[in-house]
Formats: sequence, structure tokens, C-alpha cells
Amino acid sequence: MSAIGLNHFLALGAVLFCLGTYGVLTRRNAIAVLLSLELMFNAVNLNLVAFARFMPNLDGVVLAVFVIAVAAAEATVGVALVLSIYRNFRHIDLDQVDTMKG
Amino acid sequence: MIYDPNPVAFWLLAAMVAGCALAVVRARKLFHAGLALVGTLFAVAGLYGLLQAWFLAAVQVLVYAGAIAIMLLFAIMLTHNMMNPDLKSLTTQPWTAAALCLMLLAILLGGTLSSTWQTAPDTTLSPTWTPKCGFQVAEAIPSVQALGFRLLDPFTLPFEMVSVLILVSLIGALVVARRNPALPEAPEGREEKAP
Amino acid sequence: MEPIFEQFVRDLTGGFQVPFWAPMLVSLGLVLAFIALNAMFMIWLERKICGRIQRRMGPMLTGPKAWARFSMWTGGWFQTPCDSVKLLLKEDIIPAQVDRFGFMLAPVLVFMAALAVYVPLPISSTSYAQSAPIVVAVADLDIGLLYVVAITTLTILAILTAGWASNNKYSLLGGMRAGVQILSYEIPMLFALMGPMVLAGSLSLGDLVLVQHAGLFGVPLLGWFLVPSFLGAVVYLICAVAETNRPPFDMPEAEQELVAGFSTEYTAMRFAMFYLAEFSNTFVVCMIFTAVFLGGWTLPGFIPPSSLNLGFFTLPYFDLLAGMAIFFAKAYAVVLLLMWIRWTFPRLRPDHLMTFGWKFLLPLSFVNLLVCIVLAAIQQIYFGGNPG
Amino acid sequence: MSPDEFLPILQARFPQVEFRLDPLNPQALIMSASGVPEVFGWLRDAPEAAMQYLEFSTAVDSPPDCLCVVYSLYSYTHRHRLALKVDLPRHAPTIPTLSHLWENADWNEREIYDLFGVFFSGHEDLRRLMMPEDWEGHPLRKDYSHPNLTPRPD
Amino acid sequence: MMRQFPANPDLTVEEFELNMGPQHPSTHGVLRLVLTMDGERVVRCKPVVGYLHRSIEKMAENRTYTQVIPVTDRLDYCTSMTSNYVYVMAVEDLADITVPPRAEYIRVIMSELNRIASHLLWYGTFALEVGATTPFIYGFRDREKVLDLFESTCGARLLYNYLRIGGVSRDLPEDFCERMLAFLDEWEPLIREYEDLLDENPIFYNRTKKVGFLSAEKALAYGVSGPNLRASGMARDVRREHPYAVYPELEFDVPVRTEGDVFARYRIRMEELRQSARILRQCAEKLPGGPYLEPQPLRMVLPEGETYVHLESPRGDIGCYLVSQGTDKPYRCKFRTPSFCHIAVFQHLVRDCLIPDIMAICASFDVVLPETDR
Repeated sequence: MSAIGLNHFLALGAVLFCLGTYGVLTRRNAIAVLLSLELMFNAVNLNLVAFARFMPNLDGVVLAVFVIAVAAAEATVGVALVLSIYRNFRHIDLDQVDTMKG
Repeated sequence: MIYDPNPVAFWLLAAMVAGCALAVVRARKLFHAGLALVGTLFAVAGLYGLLQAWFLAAVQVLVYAGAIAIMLLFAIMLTHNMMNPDLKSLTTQPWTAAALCLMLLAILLGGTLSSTWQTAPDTTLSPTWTPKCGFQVAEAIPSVQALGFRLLDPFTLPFEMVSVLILVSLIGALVVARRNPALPEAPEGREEKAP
Repeated sequence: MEPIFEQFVRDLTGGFQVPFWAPMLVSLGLVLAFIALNAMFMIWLERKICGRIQRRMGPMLTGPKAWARFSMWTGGWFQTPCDSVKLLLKEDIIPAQVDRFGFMLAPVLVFMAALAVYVPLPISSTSYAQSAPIVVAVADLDIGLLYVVAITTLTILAILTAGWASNNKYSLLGGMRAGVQILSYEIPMLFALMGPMVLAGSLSLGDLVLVQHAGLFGVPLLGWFLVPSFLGAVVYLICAVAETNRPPFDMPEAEQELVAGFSTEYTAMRFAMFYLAEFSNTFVVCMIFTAVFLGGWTLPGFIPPSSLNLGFFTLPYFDLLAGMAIFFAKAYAVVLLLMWIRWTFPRLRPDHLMTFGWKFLLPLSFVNLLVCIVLAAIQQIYFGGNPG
Repeated sequence: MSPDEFLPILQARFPQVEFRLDPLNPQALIMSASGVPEVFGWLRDAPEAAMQYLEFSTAVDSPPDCLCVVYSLYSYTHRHRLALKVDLPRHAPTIPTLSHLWENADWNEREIYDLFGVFFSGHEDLRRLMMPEDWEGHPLRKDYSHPNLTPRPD
Repeated sequence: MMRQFPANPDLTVEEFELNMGPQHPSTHGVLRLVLTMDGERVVRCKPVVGYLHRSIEKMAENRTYTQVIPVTDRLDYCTSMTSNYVYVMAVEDLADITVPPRAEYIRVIMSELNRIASHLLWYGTFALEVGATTPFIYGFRDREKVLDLFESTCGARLLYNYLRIGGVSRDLPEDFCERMLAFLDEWEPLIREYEDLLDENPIFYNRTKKVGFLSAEKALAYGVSGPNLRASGMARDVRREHPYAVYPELEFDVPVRTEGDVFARYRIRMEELRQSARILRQCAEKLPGGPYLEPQPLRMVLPEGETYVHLESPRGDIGCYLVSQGTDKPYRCKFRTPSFCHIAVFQHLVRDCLIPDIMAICASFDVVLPETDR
């Protein structure tokens, strides 16, 4: 196995990102979509940190910290929405959640 | 100081990341998907360690796996009646989505692998950079102190903006998820409350 | 750990170069052995202390009656080995409708968390071979403190999985309660630890202890962080009791209400894992308290010589052993304090627990942070910074 | 006030209900089944009676014809007690409920219904209290027989 | 069952039923509480009883008057002395037998000792409900000493079968008074120790103050009696209002509190421990000599008639309604027991509270199931 270079990390990031999108596209359940969304965030972070390490400056890691913070904020709002949907419709099956009432 | 990560560690962690991510996407039970997500987060934290971003690894475990994933697990537990896991309505048209994602993967890999990045892995991180307040930065590669000063020095505005963002999302989430305020008080119980 | 281990092997075998994975395995073995022995000793100690507080004698029957005179204190010391053997031999039932994967994963996760927490904890320091003293710990990470708090997420995860996988209403409630409790006490704990971080200017536990040894404002006696960030120490101790689900914060296993909380369905070996993990967590919490607030393995103004000659035999690594002795003495003192709290307080109600945590401990830790920042600034400006 | 002082007042106020002293029990009055809610309502609310406390209510089965329901009232302010007995036919005894006056009556009446078979009209949740729901027969009746009930040998 | 919200009709919240008991570690005996829960909060509670129904009243109808006494022991196994006493008093009232004064004093001594034993048992289990394990051991350690006194007089520790119609079955052993006074001298300062364990403790304070509030009207409506009624402000003690036996000659005061919550009930019972000790000391001085039993024929026949007699048991106002038709067996014997009403009150009390509150409230009512199910 040759020495591990930047491309290995980028490839891994890409694979993770695609799996995330696959999850978002195919899952019916709202929370499963949120889970796959977290996957995509992680893929982005991985690339950022890989870049930060290989062209040596710290901005990538700083940006990664910000991305984690934003992902946290996004996830809270996402779960809040899911809970209120669950209160109204007793299930969180995205296909049937289409009324704008209430 | 030449930086070369241990290949065995890298391939092990990469396999774990891919495996857990697949599990998140394909898991039969929703709770297993949650667990798999936590597995991915820990594997990615390991990769950050490999890339010597120690602080980020700790933050990832603490914030991501410790708060966000746990919150999602709570959401799963709250919304999911325990007795019958929803096996039936799991995925919609899986094959078309898989084809789409593979095409996306091909494009991404084509783009990244072919281009040449001007990297200089064998130098320590920004040795010359010293923050204005004159406190000498430890020489070690991305040490916590260096990251700390980096966060506050050039990135002060984004740092404050993110804290405001988190506050706003917190309050927003509370308002959205709060139970309907017009909950009728139980007639009999209420006026019996202790004086 | 690596430099000391290599030095030790080089002394013994005269220059044999150790492969890079050897110190990891050795430290893993040491930590595992320590967890097992320490848990057994602490379970027995807990029952003895509980007995003495309730004016009875605790376990007395098992074990030989060697020291009859003070058998009141040493009687029954063979009790916990018997218990553990019993637990091992009991039938290991997995109920039918249980979610097998989650059910089996939970104890493993709990034990993983209990194991992983020991990494950054410094036991003592030795300068036997090299000139500068090296901190003796599995791996003195420079994000030690943050790592320790991060590992508690594993315990939360394990408890949630156990609660969920047991597939019964009571354990789900117990699991959720435990998760919420640990989560909401992690934040005041982190803020309480920020005080010492600011004072020491670093996250690694080794540096914390060295700064404490150097003393505050030039006075070695004030060095222990217990003195400058006293509020932080109190808040940390309360959060520690809550984190390890010990009374008066033991709602998750409150037998009266939820039968046995999240570990209702677990039997024999798996229950032993939870039980062992709880006790090893308690000891870890006490080790962190000693390292962060009680000046770890140092006594103010006392530096043990690196090797002591006892006339006919020079004892090498004496400073390592002395440091370890001091460290464990302090740690067990804190353990006794926790046990004393356990048997005297009634249980808190969950909503009191929440309001107490969020509305009382958190502001208190902010105040403590402010005090520490002021003290650190004074130390920095007038007394020329930290040795770290 | 003892029962014989109560007697004239009650007879004056409720002419259509006939009261008489109970020869066996000095503290009791025997009344007819009609007008039970009004009498008890008055007893509870009238200042001179002020019976806020229903101590207990039970039934005494005396075959062949009479099943008598007993109520024992106590007034906290006047410190006096009054027992009221109502005779009912044995085969289908029904009596209006008092659970709206005293909540204590709710469970007492359920127990009487369970063990004696007295039906309380107006009781919102008249179920068996002691016996399992699907139990037939009323155990405390004198003529109650059950396969595994063996009489004592003496 | 879905609970509709009037404000927003399509918003339904699913409540789930939770069964607590009948085999639950915290319910005393076999009580089952059907709780309708809304998340962590309890919305409604329906107690279900009848699991311990032995139909003592049916058994009493097939036994002669003296054979019923051991049956009444099982009525309330924590205080079987007072259950015996109430039945025996009813029979004596019907047959108007006068009991020799020494027997009266012995009966009062026994019921007060029984009150101390029952309150100590209550103290231990109540503290355990609230989560403190140490008081349990302290309470039971001292209760053992009281049970030793019982064992020396009537041979049994829990179900004594000691009283007879017309007096007591056996005289007190000679050194009984000295041993009892020795116990009291050693034990009374310990009450202060019990209170130190719980009283000033902020956690205990939060768990019991303003929890399980019972207003005086509701208490009367539900027929609550004893310490629980006195905690809601009604100073009603049968020993004071309708004095029986030798209570008129003894002076003791009746503790009353007005808050009506769990803490008030706890304080009342701790105070009653001291009053019982005071009564016992007076009885020990005034204990007269003379016969301890007015012998009665074994198969005694009572004249036709009915009577209702009641006295103060540690749990409340226990009564016996006895009907005799001139035969040697009671025609109808109804026991009015306090726990029967106290469990009924749970429907009203356990509402809009948390699960740990239920434990505290049920424990503070000192409920015993054999008494309820009879």
C-alpha cells in the first residue's frame, strides 16, 4: 500500500457524501433523512480537515468547527419540526405529509 | 517532520466509515440506523486523529456524537412506537437513486483525483505565524493553542455569528416543538393545588 | 507511557528495542486488571461503609477470619469475588422480543466507555532516566480533559440502547431518564472544569497537575485548584455524582418507581458489565477530581527523590511509586466522600434534578469561571505565567 | 342529638317517608326506600344536622324477604352520630346512589353491589370491587353457595 | 385513549396506560394503580383492589364469638392488637360485659406499643419510598425491641391473638413495666435522631412539601381519618372525642397541622410517636392490680341486637358493626377500616403529578392492603 496521500481522504469524503445523498433520496422517514444529512456534513468536514492537513494552514480545521456548530443548529430545528409533525399526524412518513394546515 | 499517516489505521477507519454509512442508509430498524450513525461519527473522529486535528476529534465526539446523535436517538424514541418497527415503508425506488448517486460519485472522483493539489505535507503548520498578543505559539503541529488563537484572531466575526446562530436555532426549536399552549387544565385537579 | 516502558525494558534486557505496539498492549492489560480489582475492592468497601453508617457490620461471613481483632473492618473481604463468580455462572437470558443487536451492544459500549476514560489520567511522574520528569499515564493527550468529558457520550449511548432494546415500557422510561440526566449534567461539569483549564492554560491533565504543584501567586500551598476554583470543585463533584447515576441522583434505577430502570431485562454477565462499569466510572470521576482539583500525585513543596537507597538495596523509580501512593490515597478519600453521600441523602425528583442542574449549577460554574479568569490574569501579569 | 330527637324533625320535614326507631339498635332509625336522596341531602347540608362524614355503609341480608342497607353518618361540628337503615326486597334490591353527596359512598356502594347484589341507580361506575369482574353470585348473601365452600364441621 | 384538544381538534395526544402493581416493589401489599400517563406526567389514576380479599366477614359469620378473634388478627397484620380490640369491644358492648380495670390498662398499653411499632414500620418504608435507605434500618432496629416486648407477653411478634372477650388472655410478665420503661428511656431520644436524618434535608423538603395536597372538605368527603385527616387541619382523634377504655384518665395532646401535604403527615406521625411514649409512661404508673380477665363461657350466646363501635388505630378510625340474632355466632360483622377510604382518595389525589410523587403520596398515607380488601 503506497503512502496515504490527500487523494485517499478526498475519495473517502466523496464516497461518504454519495452514501449521504443516497440516504436522503431513498428514506421515507423524516428522521432517517436527518441521519443521512449528518453523513453528508461529515463528508464535507473530512475533506476540509484533509485539506487543512496537507496544505498546511489551520483554516480548514476552523471551518470544520464552524460546520459542526451549524450542523448542530440545523439538527435541532430539524428534530423540532419532526416532533411537531409527529404531534399533528401521528407518523412521520414524508410522502403523506403534504397539507400546509395547522 | 514528514507527515505520513499509518496506512493500516487509515484503511481500517475508512472501512469502518463506509460500512457504518451503508448501515445508516440501509438499516431495517430506525434505531439501528441511529447507532450506525454514531459508529460513523466515531470513525470520522478517528480519521481526524489520523490527520492530527486532535481538538476537532474531541469536539466531534463531544458535540456531534454526544449531542446531535443522542438528540436524534431521542427523537427516534419519542416518535417511534416501540411495538412495531416500520419495516414496510423503508425506501422508495432504491435502484434509480443508487444509479444517480453512482453517477455523482463518478463525477466527484473524476474531478478530485485528476487535479493536482499543491500540497506540502512535510512542513509543520504555519511556523512563522505568530498572533498579535505576543504569546508564543507552541511549535507542535495543529496544537490546541494555535487553533484557539486562529479561531479568535482572523475568524472573530464568524465565531460570534455562529454563537448567535445556535441561540436563534435553540429558541426556534423550542417554539416549534412546544406543546400547544391552549392545553385545557384538568378542571378538578387544578384548583386543588396547594395554597 | 511509551518512554517509561521502553526505558524500563532497556534497563532489564539491556537495550532490547520494543515494537511500537507493545506499550499499548501492556497498558491495556494494566488498565483491565486495575478495573477488575478496583471494582471488586470498591463494591466490598461500599457495602462495609454502608453497614457502618447504618450501624451494622456489612458482609462478614465469607473469607478467612485471619485478623480476629479488627475483623469488624476486614471481615467478609472475600464477598465480592464470590459475587462475581456467582454472576459469571448465572444463566444468561436474552428475552424473546428483545432487539438482539442493541441488547448485546449496550454492555459492550458501557464497558468500552469505562475502559477508554483511563487513557489521559496521570498517575504520577518519574524522572528516573531522563532529566525532565515525564508524566506517567497511558497517553498524556494534550486534549485530556475534553477527551474525558467526550467519552461520557458513550455511556449515554449505551444506556439509551439498553433502554430501547429491552423492549419494555419501564426500561425505555428509565433509559430516557438516564440519558437526559447525564446530558444535562455534562454541561455544568464541562463549565466547572473550564476554571482549572483557564488557570493552567492547557487541557492536558499532566500540565494541570504540574501547574498546581507550582502553586498560585508563588505560594505552593494555594496551588491546588480546589482553593482558587472552589465553586468549580463543588459543582464538579455534584455533576460527577449525577453522571455516575449514584444516589441521590439515581432516578434511572429507582427501584420503587421503575422496577430496575434500563437494566431490568439484563441478567448475569451483562448485568455484571453494567455494574462493573458503574463502579469503574465512579473511581474515574474521583481520579479526575484528584488530578484536577487536589493536585494529583504532588504534595505542596515535596519532590520525591527519583531513587531511594535503603542501605542494602536502592529502590529504583521511587518517585513513581511515591507519586502513585499519594494519588491513590487522595482518590480513595474522594471515593469515601461519595459513599458517605450515597447513604445519607434521599432521592431527588427528576424535575427538581433538572431545575437544580440548569438553574443552579450552571450559573454557579459561570461565576467560578469568572473568578478563575481573574486569578489567571493576575497570575499571568504579576507572577510571570505558568511553567507549562 | 340522639336518634329519638332526630325522629320528630325528620317526620315533620319528610311526611311522605315513614321513619321509626330501631328496637335492636339504639343509634339507628329505620326508613322506607322512597325519598333516600332528599333525606340524606338534607342531613348533609342542614346546619343542625351537618352530617359531613359518611363513616361507612353496608348491608345485612336476612332471608327470606328483607335485605337491609345501613348508612352510618357522623357530624364533625355537633359530634353526634346517626345510623339509617333501609329495608329492601331481597330478589332485586335497588336504591338511589349517594355517591354525589359523599365520595366515600362511591366505593362503599360498589362493595355492597359486589357482595350483596344491591343495585345503586345513578352510580356512574358500578362494577365489582372485590371479586373478579366475571364472578357470578354475591358471596355475603346467606343463601350463597359455591362448589369449593365447605361448611365448618362443628 | 386519545385526548382531544378543543383548541385544535385534529391535534391528538396519545396517552398510554401504565400498570403499577399488583406485584410492584413499592405498593404495600397487592395494590394495583392503573395510571393514565401523558409522557412523564400522570393524568388519572384508578386504584384496583380485591387481590387480597379473603372475605373475613363471611368467615366471621361461620365461627363462634371467641373463634373470630384470631381472624380479626389478619385484618391488619401491622396493628393486629387494635383490630382485636375493636371486635372484642363490640362484643362486650352487645353483651354489656364490664372489663376489669387492669385489663383495660393492659389493652391501652398494648395498643399504644402497637402504634409505635406500626409508625416505625411506616417511617422505614416511607423513607425508602423517598429514596433514603438508612432510616429504614434505624426504624426496624428499634421496632425489633417493641416486638420483643410483645413476644414476652403474648408469645407472638406480629399476629398476637392476645385479647379475649372480657379482658386479655394472659397477664403481663412481672418485669414487663421495667423493661418497657427501660425501652422508652433508651428510645425516646432516638426520635430526634430519626428526624435529623430526614427533616432539614433540602432534597426531602422538596420531595414532600406541597406534594399530595388534601383539603379538609375532600378529606371528610372521602372518609379519611387518623393522621391523614389531622394533617389537613381536622383535630379528630377517637381517643379524644369518644374516649374509650382508660383514655379519659390519661392526658396526651393530639398533633394537628394544616398544610395537608406529605410533609404534614410525616410530621404528625413523628409527633404521635412521642405522645404514645407519654401515654405508656402514665399507664406504667397507674397500672392497677386485680384480675386481668372476666372469664366468659367458650360458646357464649349474645342477646339479639346491633352495635357500632370504633377506636383509633395507627392508620385511622377502625370500627366494627356487629349484628347478633341471639345465636352463638355473629349474624353480621362489618369492619369499617381506614385504609379502604385512604386508597379511594388516591383517585382524587394522584392527578397531574409525576411518578416519584405517587410513591411519596401513597407511602405518606400508610396504606395496608389486607385491611382494605378484608
